[in-house]
Amino acid sequence: MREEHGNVAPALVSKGEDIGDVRIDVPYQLVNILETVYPWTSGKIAILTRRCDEKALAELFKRGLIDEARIAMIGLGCSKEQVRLCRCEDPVPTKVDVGEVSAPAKGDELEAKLSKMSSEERLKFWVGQFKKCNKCFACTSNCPVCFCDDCVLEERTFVSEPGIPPGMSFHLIRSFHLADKCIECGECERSCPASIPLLTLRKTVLKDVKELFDYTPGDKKTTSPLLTTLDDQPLVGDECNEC
Amino acid sequence: MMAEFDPTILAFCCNWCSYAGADLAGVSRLQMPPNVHVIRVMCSASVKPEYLMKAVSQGVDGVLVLGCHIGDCHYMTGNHRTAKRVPLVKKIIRDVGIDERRVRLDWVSAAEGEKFQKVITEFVNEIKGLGPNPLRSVRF
Amino acid sequence: MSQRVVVIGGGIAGIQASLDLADMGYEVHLVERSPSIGGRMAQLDKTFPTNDCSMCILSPKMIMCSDHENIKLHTYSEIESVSGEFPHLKVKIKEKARRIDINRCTGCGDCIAKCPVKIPNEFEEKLSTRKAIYLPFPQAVPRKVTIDAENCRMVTQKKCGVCKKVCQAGAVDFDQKDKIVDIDASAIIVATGFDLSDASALSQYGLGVFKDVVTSLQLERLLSASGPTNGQLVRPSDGTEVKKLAFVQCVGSRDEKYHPYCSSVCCMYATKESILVREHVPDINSTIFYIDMRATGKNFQEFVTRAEKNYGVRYVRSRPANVQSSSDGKGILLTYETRGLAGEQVTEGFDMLVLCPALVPSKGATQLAKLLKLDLDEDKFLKCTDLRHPVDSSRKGVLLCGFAGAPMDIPESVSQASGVAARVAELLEGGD
Amino acid sequence: MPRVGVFICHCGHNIASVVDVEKVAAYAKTLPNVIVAEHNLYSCSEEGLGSIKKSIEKNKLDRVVVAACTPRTHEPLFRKICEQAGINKYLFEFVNIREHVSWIHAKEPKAATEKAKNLVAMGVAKAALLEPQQETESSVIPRAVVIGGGLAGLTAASSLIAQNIETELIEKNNELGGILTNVSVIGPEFEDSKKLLDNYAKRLMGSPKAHIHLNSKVTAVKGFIGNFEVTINENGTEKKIPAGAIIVATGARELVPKEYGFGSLPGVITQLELEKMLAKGQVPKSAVFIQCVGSRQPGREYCSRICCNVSLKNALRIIRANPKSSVSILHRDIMSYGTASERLYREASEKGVKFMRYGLDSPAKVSKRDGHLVVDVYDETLDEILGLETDLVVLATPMTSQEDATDVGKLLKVPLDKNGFFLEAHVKLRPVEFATDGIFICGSARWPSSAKEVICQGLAAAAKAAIPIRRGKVVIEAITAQSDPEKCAACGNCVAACPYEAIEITTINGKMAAKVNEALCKGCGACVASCPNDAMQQRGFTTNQLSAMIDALIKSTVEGT
Repeated sequence: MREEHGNVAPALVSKGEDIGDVRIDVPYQLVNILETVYPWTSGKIAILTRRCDEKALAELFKRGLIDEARIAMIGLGCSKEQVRLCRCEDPVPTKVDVGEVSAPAKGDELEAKLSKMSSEERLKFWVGQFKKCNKCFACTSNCPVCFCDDCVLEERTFVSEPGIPPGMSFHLIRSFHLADKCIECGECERSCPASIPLLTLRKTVLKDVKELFDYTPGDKKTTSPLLTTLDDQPLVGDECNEC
Repeated sequence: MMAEFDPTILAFCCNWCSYAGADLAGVSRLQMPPNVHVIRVMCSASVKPEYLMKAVSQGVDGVLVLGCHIGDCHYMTGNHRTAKRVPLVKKIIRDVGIDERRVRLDWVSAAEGEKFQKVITEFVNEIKGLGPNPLRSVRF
Repeated sequence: MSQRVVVIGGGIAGIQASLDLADMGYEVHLVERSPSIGGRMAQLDKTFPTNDCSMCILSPKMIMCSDHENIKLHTYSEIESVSGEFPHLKVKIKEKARRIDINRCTGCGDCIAKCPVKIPNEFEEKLSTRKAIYLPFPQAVPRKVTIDAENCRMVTQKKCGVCKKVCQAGAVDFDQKDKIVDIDASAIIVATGFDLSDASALSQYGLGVFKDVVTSLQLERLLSASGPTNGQLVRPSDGTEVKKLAFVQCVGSRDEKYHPYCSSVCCMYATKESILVREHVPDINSTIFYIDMRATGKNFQEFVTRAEKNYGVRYVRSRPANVQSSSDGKGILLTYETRGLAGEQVTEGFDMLVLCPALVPSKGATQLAKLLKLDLDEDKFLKCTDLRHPVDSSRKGVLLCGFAGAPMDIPESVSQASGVAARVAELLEGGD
Repeated sequence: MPRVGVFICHCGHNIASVVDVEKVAAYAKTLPNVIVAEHNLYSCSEEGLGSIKKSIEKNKLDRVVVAACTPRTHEPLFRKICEQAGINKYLFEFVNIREHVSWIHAKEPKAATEKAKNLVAMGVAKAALLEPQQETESSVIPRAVVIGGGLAGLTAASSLIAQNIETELIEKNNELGGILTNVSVIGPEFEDSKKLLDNYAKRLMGSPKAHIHLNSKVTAVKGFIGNFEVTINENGTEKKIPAGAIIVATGARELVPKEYGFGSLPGVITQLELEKMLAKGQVPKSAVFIQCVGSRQPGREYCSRICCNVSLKNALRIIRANPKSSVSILHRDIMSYGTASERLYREASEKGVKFMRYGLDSPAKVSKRDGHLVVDVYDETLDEILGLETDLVVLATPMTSQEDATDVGKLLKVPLDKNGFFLEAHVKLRPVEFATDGIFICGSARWPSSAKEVICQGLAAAAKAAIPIRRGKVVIEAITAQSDPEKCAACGNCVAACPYEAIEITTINGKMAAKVNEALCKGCGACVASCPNDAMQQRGFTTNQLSAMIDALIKSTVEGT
């Protein structure tokens, strides 16, 4: 990272070149690096990785979408303030090269509040939120684990409402798509111009996945339960059989 | 007086077991409520979660996914995938405040005409109990 | 012109042989005595050791048979005569009069609903009734009704005719006559399967005397969701739920007085049924009385262990001596000897007794063997003369597969059925 | 614009007595793209079919919807009529208003009619989006490869040759015959095994279609049904064999026992060692057979099916050779299933073979006392331990899978069961097939089997392998999956979801994307549901077709109210 004109952007440094005054203390959207740097270079790339970036990369490695050999990770510990903003319960990277070691947050207050609501109230809340959506696709384009070029949600196959806001299915389908790979980085929520609490929705679904399959995305060794059979990986609880 | 709520229900049936089970229910003249509309697919594993999300979002009152019993799948392990996808769909719709009972997964074999009748009847009654899909009246 | 093969018997062996031969390009004429193909397997609820639903796996094969461009079904038909020598066999098939125009019948069943005659239902092992105009079972192939001339009032007494009145398709034809079809065949396959021997001949077990004594095939129907009780397992004498069930193995088999051989499949189907009853009545206790527990197939021993450990099935090595009625006439009392030095006679009460009778070559198979001039072995099964060609009968060009040759389970029958197709191809391609 | 014709069947009064077919037809006419909607008394009758055909021609229809009974039985019939009228048969859609409507809502004619209308609307919506499909045909190399030259492989190969099919037989040893080279008499038929093997040799050697590769091992397998390439290493030389079908007949082997002093006490031998002795004419004066050595016990639970019958056969050979010899069989259950084996059991009992049952908890003990082998066994009837003095103790151990079964399985991508035997496609109805098309299994590699069973299975595998070769082509129903490389993000979900390993991620037009091998695809659609970007589609069940059905249902119900 290098600071130029008051902005921080990835810096390309060739071998032997003086790396100069690079900044290694600021996180940068992983998706931008993966989209703007990775495909256009062939060498190894050093990336500042928060814990969530690390997990996002793990999800991409195991799908063969990013070559692990080409990535060097510089572990970046998030600040207390960042942890609070992300309600992050897993903030410390495997190796902290830069930044601080912060204590994890204690869950998401809104998520807790919603889970205690009646379904009518919850529906009212989410409908209210989703009505703000103007289908700008900032959530998908800033997501590090959303890897499709064109999103199916741009089409009318499953989201048939013609205008803005899109119907409920837009958000439900996106929730399902991310269920086994979301690493709670919060980019969707941060980039949402309508301030829909998307990270809360993500966290809620991840809880379900944990409960159903005892699985949390972010580990490159474990396969998503949605990609295995019952024989490969018996389900936790009895939810699997006949609901 | 308001007419009794007449739910609209969609069912995905796999070609080899549950569609055949539905046929057997028909051949055996087993009577059941007329709310369920069957879409035939080759395997319950081909039912995209997107269909369930779409149907529920657009106001369908209940969606059934019916497949072969575990172990009986014509495609060996197709229904294993269904067994994991549908419970997750249920959780996700519950998370946004839609009753998860509006989506149901069950297994009906080609010999289980009775079971088909039972599942349909139970499901229709359950959905009637839940009332109309609240999203019917929501216009985005 | 493609060569023709006549397959006799529309059970799973005959179906598989027909499908393989048809896929090889031969013209197959599948002759089945009853109104529908399917055979014994159609009557089974589930199959061991996977407890796969029997009809679910069989029905697609039946439909494939009727849809196959190279297969001609002759149901409700019998072999009238066979002359000539391989590879120029002349087969006369008698298509018995169904008294139904099968090109018109749609299988709707209106006629069945209106027919006033009720007779015991063979498919349901006489546990329920059917009409004189009937479909043997809902998944029948072809899905065409048949008038049972022996019991039809119009045929026997010229009274009634209600089926004709209600049939909108105009398919009923009381005057239809038997039809003889001549086929020039290159080869014949006999796949006539098995029947249950008459277990009432062993009077000590009380079949036909005590209501609560049934055969294993009757139990199979009682367990079937589409069976006479819709899958409810109740005591025939009073309709109460069965809590204690006993199976007796080798009823008339491994017994020199009746049938000296082993029927090969009873140990396993009794084990399967004892597991299945648990799904119907969770706290039921089953006991299997046996001589040797023959669990020789893939996953069979494991299946038996599972029955014992997980389903509480009690295996008792003993051949029960006799059955008596209990004092209140409900259920039965079974007397048997316990093992070991201290062996003693014990009498135990059960709600229901299931007999596993010797399985014998199907009715008419012996007569068919005579007609085809085939040798039988000492157990009355069709004789295979040479281990090198285990599907060859004693007559060249006439082959056999499945239970007609010896007792065997479904996978062995299916293997033989495919094997017989290869053997026919060998012979017709000029092999020895 | 598609031109859809809708044909509603009365099915006599089966449908018409409940569903108001005229109303349904009138409604169908109002649906988008519908040019004509008619109703027939019996659509499937010759008259009905004729009128459909006429209407197709007259109205220049290019899509047909029939609302009648179930597609499971009647779809082929209506598809045929479409073809006869010049429409691709995949442009036909079936709506079931009998089994799914009139028969199950007999007392609610109004609701049933409404439901039939909805279903017709759904069918029409799908039909409008149907596309003509060509069934894929692929050619078949007219050659079979049989792996294993034991009884199963020999039977399969000799049957294929007798059917005039070029066959390559691959045997890892330097002679054919497998386990039978050590067995002189085959039971329960008491057939001379040499005669049997010679007969096969004659058939194979005499045919220019047979190619025997001894000292050969399969090292690689590529391809799919009709187009395999099998690489073998024959005496150190690599050869590539193109083949249309492959038969696995690699057999099984006798378990070498650890129990009962085997290896340390002379005179304690395995069944196969006894076979070799008997083949040489060495007949013991006395013998004790111990059954289930190393099987039907925790750790190796299965019964290996043939050992009891082999012991019965050999006990009888000893006793027939010398009626005064003393032979005992210690067993847990005698597995002489069927007719011929049970006859052996009876004959053995009659001729004085002693049968003693032992329990898993009271196994026999073998020891040497005063220069004699002694077997101590608990007799249940006498409730005491008997000491049987004997020349020979024969341990009947189970057949186990071959050492290289796992390797062969990996090369062919076919599964093994928990005991290391090959796992067939379906234990009941597809005993000699693998789930992978074009690869077949027979003999004791699948499960220990008697000679007669092995021969039948060998023939069966030959029949299955012959079918595609004789037809010369493989036709694949047009319901296979297809991936749109433009949309595909190469995430690999579909690869993981496919039960048939039919999908791979590969480079298409310079882009990584999923590619379906149609020859392997069975059309289940599991990949479709796993694809996040809708790049994967199943022909005949595309997502836009099914979504259109959902939309149609919503339009005619939810939005209609």
